[in-house]
Amino acid sequence: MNAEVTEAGVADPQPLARLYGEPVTRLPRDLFIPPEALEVVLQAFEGPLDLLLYLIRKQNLDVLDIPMAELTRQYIAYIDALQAGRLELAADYLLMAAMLIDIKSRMLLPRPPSASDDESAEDPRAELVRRLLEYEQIRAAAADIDALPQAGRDFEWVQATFETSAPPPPGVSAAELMDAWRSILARARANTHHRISRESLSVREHMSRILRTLQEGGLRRFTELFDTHGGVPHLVVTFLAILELVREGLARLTQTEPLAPIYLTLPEAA
Amino acid sequence: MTDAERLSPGEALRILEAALLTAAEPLPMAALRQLFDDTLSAETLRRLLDELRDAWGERPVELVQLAGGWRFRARPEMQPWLDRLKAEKPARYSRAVLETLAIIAYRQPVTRGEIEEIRGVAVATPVIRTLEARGWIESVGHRDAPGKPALLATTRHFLDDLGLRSLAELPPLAGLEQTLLMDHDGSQEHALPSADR
Amino acid sequence: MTDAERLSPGEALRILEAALLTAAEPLPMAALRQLFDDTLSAETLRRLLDELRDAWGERPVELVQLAGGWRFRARPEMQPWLDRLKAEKPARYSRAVLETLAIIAYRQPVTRGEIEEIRGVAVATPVIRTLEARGWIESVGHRDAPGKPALLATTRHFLDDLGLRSLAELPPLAGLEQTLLMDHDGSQEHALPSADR
Repeated sequence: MNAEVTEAGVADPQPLARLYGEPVTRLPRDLFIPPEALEVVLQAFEGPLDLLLYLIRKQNLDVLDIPMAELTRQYIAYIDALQAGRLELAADYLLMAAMLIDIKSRMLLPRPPSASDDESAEDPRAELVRRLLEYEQIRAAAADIDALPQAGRDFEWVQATFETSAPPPPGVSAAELMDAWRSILARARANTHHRISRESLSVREHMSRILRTLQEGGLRRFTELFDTHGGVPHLVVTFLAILELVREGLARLTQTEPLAPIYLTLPEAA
Repeated sequence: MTDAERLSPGEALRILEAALLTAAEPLPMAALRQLFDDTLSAETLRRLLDELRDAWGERPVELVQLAGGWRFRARPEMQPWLDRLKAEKPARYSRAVLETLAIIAYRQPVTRGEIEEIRGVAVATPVIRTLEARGWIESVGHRDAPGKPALLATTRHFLDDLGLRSLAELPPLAGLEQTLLMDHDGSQEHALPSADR
Repeated sequence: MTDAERLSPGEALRILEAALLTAAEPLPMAALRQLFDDTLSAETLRRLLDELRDAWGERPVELVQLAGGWRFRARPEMQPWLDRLKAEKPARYSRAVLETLAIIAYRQPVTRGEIEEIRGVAVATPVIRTLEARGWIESVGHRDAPGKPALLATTRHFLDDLGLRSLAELPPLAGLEQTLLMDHDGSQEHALPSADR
């Protein structure tokens, strides 16, 4: 853990780091990266914060008292190596380098006496420290989430099957039919070729009824088609239906000789 | 590999049960053998499956052998209850189906060609089939024209399903007719069928 | 309707079991009540659920309560066996995906920009897509800022898939001071190729 610590002298205006009270000055050996490993290095880190945390943790540096000169030097060494390897380096890494240099240079500047007395005077490193800690917290949270049992990976849902009943067929109301008519008519303006004649609905109904009768028997005596119990309106409607059937060529009236029974037949049967 | 060989029958049964309950598809024999690294013979597996089926005996879910393999399935008598969870709203017919039905209802008997003429668009065969399958329309004859097109009309069943005693009880269209006549500057061509009073 | 009122407790338990064993999603209380036409009180249902959970006690499958409701799942210790039925093991998510998920889970609702701010790197679109495709995150609105960036949050499905009842059950975030005291070696998730002497 603290194998890299030596008692060598201090080269920078401030010690590189203090670990357990001991100054840390020697450079970590693992700074050297074989060129072929650069790509792996780049993939190993999730970004500049991740790389910085690695450098800090690797040497047991105190995040709250980061030796800026040393950290910056190491970070830039990595960046240089990566760039020398002609690797596509995300701008985030360069931005971080600039930020480190900025912090380091601000720390080198003598602070105005008034500020140094003020406890609340902001350490130039404060923002970096805040971001490092926040990122490290999230990094740990990500590992925690990954450790939770996960559906499909660590457990399976029970999914017994069941026969689904055929869904009930759609219902239709009379009002919907009228609405359908309405929309047809709305479109009719654009389509003036069709004819919608004016028979009453019950005439159409009787036309269907009479056709059904003819389907069964082929021909029917004209008088049989009338239901005398239905009253006069019914007789009139039936008569109109027969006339309409004949007019539309859906049925044919035949009479073999004058005064002989009149028959209604399907056209093809005639 | 050797894990499977060290299993007690009870453990094998537990594994089988968990696998069958969590499977998204029926599990064929090959998959069940794979579950135990092919250390169990088909007969052994078969015996375990029978045992499992018996163990579930009168439970509301049963182990069944389907064409694709074995699977747990809710007993048929559970179905009416399970259906209640399908909160899906009742299906609705498409506009094409509704309009075709309206034309057949109000203009019967009509041929498919006439329906197309009125709607201004072709009537797809499935639309007619849907209404026939429902028992709402039927062919009542053929027009004496080239191709002898079928004349379509609504059925008694249609009236029953809509709670009508006769077509005359369909909503009157008189008001609509007037609107339409105004829209068309009094043109007679698009007059509507009017319901009886 | 009155069917449900006539049920004996045993029958109700059977229906509940069938519904939960066949459900494709966790069943919330509302769905369970619907199963019985709202004739059972929440307390009664709760008692039945507890009874059912106990009845399954040591079975290989357990009844669990999740954010989305109740559902049966295989016990995690069955997973090594169940994995044998899979053509391939589910891939583990990359650190980029997991860190993005963690930020959304603990800091929601957040914009992509805010995620990038915390991670210190750009968040690639496929990372967001992966989480959306899994149904774990969704846009819940837009921040009133230039570009109207989407605000991302985790879904109920995310909690269900992790076996959680609410966000409060997520592992607590390590306090910042705790992070400082963390064993430094333990915190190093990734070894460098040239690491160590």
